[in-house]
Amino acid sequence: MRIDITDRDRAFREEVRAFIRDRLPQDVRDKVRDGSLLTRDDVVDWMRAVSERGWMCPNWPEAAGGPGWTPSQRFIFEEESCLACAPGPVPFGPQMVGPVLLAFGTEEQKARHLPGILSSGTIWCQGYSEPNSGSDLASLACRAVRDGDHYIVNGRKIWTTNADWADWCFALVRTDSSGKKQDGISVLLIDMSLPGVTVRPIERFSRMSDFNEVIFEDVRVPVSERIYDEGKGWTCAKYLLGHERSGTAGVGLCRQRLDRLEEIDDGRDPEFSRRIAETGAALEDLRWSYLRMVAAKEADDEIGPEASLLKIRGTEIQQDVMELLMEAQGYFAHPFIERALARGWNEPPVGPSEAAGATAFYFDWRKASIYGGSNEIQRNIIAKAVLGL
Amino acid sequence: MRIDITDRDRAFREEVRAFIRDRLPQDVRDKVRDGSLLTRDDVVDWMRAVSERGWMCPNWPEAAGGPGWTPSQRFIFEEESCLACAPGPVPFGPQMVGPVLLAFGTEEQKARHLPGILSSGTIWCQGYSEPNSGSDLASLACRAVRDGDHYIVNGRKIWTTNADWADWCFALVRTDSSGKKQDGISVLLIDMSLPGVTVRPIERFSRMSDFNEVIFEDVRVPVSERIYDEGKGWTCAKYLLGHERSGTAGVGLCRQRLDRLEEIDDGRDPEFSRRIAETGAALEDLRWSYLRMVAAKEADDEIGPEASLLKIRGTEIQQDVMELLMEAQGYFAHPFIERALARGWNEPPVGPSEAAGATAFYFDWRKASIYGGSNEIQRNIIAKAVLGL
Amino acid sequence: MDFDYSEDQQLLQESVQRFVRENYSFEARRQLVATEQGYSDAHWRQFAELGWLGIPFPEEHGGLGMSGVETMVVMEAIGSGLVAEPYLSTVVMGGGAVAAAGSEEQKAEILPAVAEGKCKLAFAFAERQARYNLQDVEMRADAANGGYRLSGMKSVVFGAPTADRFVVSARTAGGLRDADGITLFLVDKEAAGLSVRGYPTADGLRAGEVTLDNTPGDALGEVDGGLPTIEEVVDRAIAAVSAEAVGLMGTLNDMTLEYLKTREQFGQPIGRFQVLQHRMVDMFIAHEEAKSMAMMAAMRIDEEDADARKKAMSAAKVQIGKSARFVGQQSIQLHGGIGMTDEYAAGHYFKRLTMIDRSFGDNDYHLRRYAAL
Amino acid sequence: MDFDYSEDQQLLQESVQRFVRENYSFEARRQLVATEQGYSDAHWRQFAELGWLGIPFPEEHGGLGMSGVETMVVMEAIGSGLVAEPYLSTVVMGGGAVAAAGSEEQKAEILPAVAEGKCKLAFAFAERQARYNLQDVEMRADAANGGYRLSGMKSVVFGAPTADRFVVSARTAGGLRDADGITLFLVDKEAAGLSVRGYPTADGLRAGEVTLDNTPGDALGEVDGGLPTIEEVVDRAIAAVSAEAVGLMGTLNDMTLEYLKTREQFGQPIGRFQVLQHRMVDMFIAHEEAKSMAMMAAMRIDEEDADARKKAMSAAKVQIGKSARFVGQQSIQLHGGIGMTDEYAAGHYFKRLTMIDRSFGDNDYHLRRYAAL
Repeated sequence: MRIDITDRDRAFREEVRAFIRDRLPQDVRDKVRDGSLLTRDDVVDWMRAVSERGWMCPNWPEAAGGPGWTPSQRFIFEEESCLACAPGPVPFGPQMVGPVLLAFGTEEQKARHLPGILSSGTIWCQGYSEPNSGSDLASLACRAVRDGDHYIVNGRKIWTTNADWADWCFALVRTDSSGKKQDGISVLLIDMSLPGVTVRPIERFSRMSDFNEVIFEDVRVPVSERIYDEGKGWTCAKYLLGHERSGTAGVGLCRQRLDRLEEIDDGRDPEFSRRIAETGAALEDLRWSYLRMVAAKEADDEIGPEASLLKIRGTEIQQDVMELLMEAQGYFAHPFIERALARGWNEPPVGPSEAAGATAFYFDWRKASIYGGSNEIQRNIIAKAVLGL
Repeated sequence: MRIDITDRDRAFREEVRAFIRDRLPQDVRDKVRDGSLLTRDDVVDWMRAVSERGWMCPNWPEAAGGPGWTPSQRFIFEEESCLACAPGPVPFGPQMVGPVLLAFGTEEQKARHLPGILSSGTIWCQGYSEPNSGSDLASLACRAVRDGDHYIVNGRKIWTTNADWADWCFALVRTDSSGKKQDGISVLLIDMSLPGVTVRPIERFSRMSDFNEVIFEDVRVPVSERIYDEGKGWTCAKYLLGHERSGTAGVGLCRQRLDRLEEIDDGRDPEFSRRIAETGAALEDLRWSYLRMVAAKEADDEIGPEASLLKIRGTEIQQDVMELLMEAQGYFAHPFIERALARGWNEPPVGPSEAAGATAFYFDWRKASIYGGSNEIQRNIIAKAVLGL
Repeated sequence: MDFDYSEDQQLLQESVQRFVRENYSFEARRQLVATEQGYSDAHWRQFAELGWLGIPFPEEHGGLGMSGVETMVVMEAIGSGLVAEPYLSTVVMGGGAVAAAGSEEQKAEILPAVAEGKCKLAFAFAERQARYNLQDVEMRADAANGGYRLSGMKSVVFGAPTADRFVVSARTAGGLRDADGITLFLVDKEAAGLSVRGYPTADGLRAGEVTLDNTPGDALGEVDGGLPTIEEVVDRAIAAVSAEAVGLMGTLNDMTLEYLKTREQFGQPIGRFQVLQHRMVDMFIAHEEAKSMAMMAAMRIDEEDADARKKAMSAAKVQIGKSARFVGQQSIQLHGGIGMTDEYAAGHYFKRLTMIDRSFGDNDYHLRRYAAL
Repeated sequence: MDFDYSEDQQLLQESVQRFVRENYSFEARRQLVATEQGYSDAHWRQFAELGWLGIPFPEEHGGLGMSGVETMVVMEAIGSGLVAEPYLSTVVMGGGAVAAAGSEEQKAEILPAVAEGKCKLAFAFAERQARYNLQDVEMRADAANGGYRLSGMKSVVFGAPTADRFVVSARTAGGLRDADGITLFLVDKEAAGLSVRGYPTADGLRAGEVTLDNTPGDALGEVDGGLPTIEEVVDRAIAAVSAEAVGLMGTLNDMTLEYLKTREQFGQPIGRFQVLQHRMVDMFIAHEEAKSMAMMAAMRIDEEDADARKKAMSAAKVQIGKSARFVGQQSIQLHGGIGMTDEYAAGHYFKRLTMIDRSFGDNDYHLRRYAAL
């Protein structure tokens, strides 16, 4: 057991910093720092720059197009990206669909879909939740009925992040209703440009909007886009949920926001400084838990129920950080000029520059403990899988 | 709705203060203030003084020997008693057995037992929990088998507070095992001096000891000591649990301890001062909740599930106060000279005078969220009775 | 002690609750706050007709001469329906300042107009650098030609866009953050050099930045001695929003409990899961604790001893804030995805609760004040 | 980064765990701490034979020259069995001070004796008025006849009753709470004017008040420059008790989980109740978080940059303290009445966890230090 910061890691960190410095536009960086809304172009242009460098899919095996990084390098890249206020990628392709394709896809499917993910030419979303299937995901009802070489898909997906930006959707559908609810679920890759696919944004009370409703009406999806066996989709779904939960637990994002908080804090309220420190210590703990449980593992090690722990603590700390940032604004937490968060608004801000988005982000981040399996569901998973309760 | 501090209340408060000043021995007051252990005589002598004044049973109707106080007066008496560091009475007689006798007892039973409670000539304990019946109280197994004019009682009661001091025990026993577990429970009043009654102290890890195990071996209890109908004891038990939970939620005790904390606090650690203030504000809230839910009610109003709320918040705040008092000692939370808590120890203390007991009290007070129906059970009660969940 | 409403208080409560029931469906409220003005003139006229705009003012000035308890009754109902009219800024704060510090002439001129719904007020006390410190006043007022001229800026003035008159705190003597040397002024919205930059607030209400540039103002109350009035007015606001928060939490808890009983997952209502039951119990407890403190605040806001009043209001603000935060956050959590949407009411109640917590001093501020008194 | 134990570290771990398994049943521990001395000389000899008493010392002074990780391995096992021998006071703290600041002569004299089990040490740094402030030193040391004479009192000195030598901090220059002017001294237990008032601590261990009255002492390390060594030693203690706390929490969680699975109420194991399941999950998380910080502390305690080390140890202490408090309190709560009894082990683990939280700076202290660095 030892900390092992090699010269190679140091050099790599410099390389990442230089890359971001050279390639990340200043206006995008400013938006991320101030919490303004990003456009699809802001995000996708940056993803393409990362792809060009060959760094889009750090968790993939080198043979599949991954960069062949050590665990430390993967962590360094993520940390530096956050600290430099780079946009987070749309994660569904590189972090979710890719690994599932690598594990369960046919050679044809891999050949068809992996290149687009690696190049960021294709943006993905994930069709999981439905109006009546939230925590109880396996009760999903979206139907896919076989018709020759196609499935005819009908149903509604909800809370679909980035569906309005996406080219393809990784969807769980029901191909059989006769048995146990987990059986009879299949995975389909659905081209979002097919006839019958409708995307409707769902406004959040935070007035930020990347949730969508996706409606499938008689959408004809080729059978060749089914991953793994018919009725075995739950296996893929569980595999993917593990990958989704692991993420980076938001360590870099929180560190960047806490750095900003420390800048803002004038020390006039010692209790506020103490709470920043308290959150900093908790984040340090999360960082080491992440290093211990994820980063120190090899790329193909399975992440177990520890992922649930990181999801719980990660989202709790993220929410604490967002709350501190809002509280730091004092009365300037009140003004909310929706247009001020969008591109092209150039009136002088009301209050400090970070105040414009702080409250909306606080509100919005309440989603973090709900989505990707609510924190209550994560605790159920640990109770069962780790503690045997 | 109005605050209504009448001259009569002011005069009453003075009267209570004068009474305590005149009658409470200084050494007993010091022990309570420093958290030293009290002897049976310390407590019972004080109870007798209060009884002589006619104030032992403030919640009883005047006709039954209560002092005929208004709700404000009851509250004032309790508050002043705590603030003056008077010992709390052994509550089982005046607060529990008395009300149950008044509600369910025969005239003979009242005539036999109420005078001893009013005069504090008889001290009571409560035989409820058993080794296998904690939260699930109704599963109790202690058997009472009818034999002519007697029941023959066999079984074990556990966590029986003050059993070592008590003359009588108010016990739940099983008279029938054939039906639903709540049916078949009866209430017996058991003379602790009867043959076959054994009391064994249970040491707590805090090294304070007023828990006991009570063992009944072929104890012959006259049938005339059964309260209410055979098999209807659960009705009395539920009635009594309500009364037990209401108490005073420890408002006066916490106020007295917080006053001490404010004296100790030198302000060098602003965060510590802040936590004292935070607990003070929470206590103020509890005090008003108590006034609103209990003290403002007439003596014979039934206290509903609000009692669970007061029990939950009361014990949480008590535990916070005990923890602050321990933390205030810094390194002097460590020394633990068990003899220093008992009468007759006269070596110089290690550290500040209140340090000797602060840690033991912190440890000991963890019981508060367990006994009298754990706080988890109280939440179940509110969920069911108030929220209909 | 008496925690029951008098007959008059009950009638008032029924009347305000009826108004909310009949006018403040969530959909109606959404449409209202989406308008430019953000509230309804018709509602305001109705408030005037029902006498609510004169509740705390003396009868000789067109008011009802009622106590903090009646204000609590109104504010709780306002909270329960997320009412958007500027009652707090006009009646409680602006009107409270005039009633507390105004000369007989000023009271006679302004309070009846407020009570009749003809004049709206805003209390402009906060400044950008001040955070929650009421003594941190940079707005200057200079004596000129027997009057005063004010210059400076006030931030996040609730109700500013539609206020007819402003009560403005300014420094007439002393240094930054001195307790002495602050004076309150009445400033007309049409006064020279006054400009308002209005905006919506995160909870859908309206506020604004108020800039004064050599603007004439009439002193309200003692020159150099305005701080005690500011403190009193802010304390009145605390008592009022405490009651409002109780109303908000009441609706939010009802909504959440209903959701727990009807939303099914894993083949049963989610309210069958013990973890969610206990969470709901803690939300119930938080609401009950808030009620106790709102009642305490209502009964003690008219207290003469300013230190006792301040300590009581600080305790109330701290406890209300804790309850509001917990109930707000957990109501969203228990609703899951639907709770995050704009078309569902819960998020809007959560937003107003959050903004109350961000007003008139936060938890840290009031714990310090509580500890110091 | 590498979070796996080396082969040697694994062997060490197995050896300490075996010792605990074979010698530290809860009943054996109860009897041991009830004796006058409170621990076993035989165990101490065994520690010496197995090399554990020399783990952090240089090989040339009879030690094993190992890092913070090996100390972690030993301390975690010590925690898991509530081991009562004064390893922390002698090896980590007293030995740590000599190794950090001693002259070659002092090291050669003392460290081999410690490693062989022939000499026990105690680190006397805390004073009554000081709370957790390491600079608040009133103990005086005056130069006299080419040496020093110490007078004053040290409070709550862990391991004092059976220490052979004391490392004592005293003021040789500067005013109360000055960083400069503090010097460490070696003082023999037989030295004139030294007296120890020993007592048990709340966790069943032993400590004492140490009074010096014109007592001769040898300077250890730089005169007037002792503070950095004190800070280093206290940081080493923090890393050590962090590992100990992880061991304590591990046993406590195992015990509680087992209880949840076996205790039946309402016709089923209480571990079937979701509220208790989630509580246990949070205890599991608290333990895992503590593990992460204990490992971090072990890997960073030997860091050369003192500020970075201090900041890291403060973060560890804060997080370990939070975890310890939660796991300790909740393990008692979940056990119910049985958890309150003296004959059940849980309370004793809770007590030790609580006392760790009360040592070497509490949460407030370390958050301030963390924020300031």
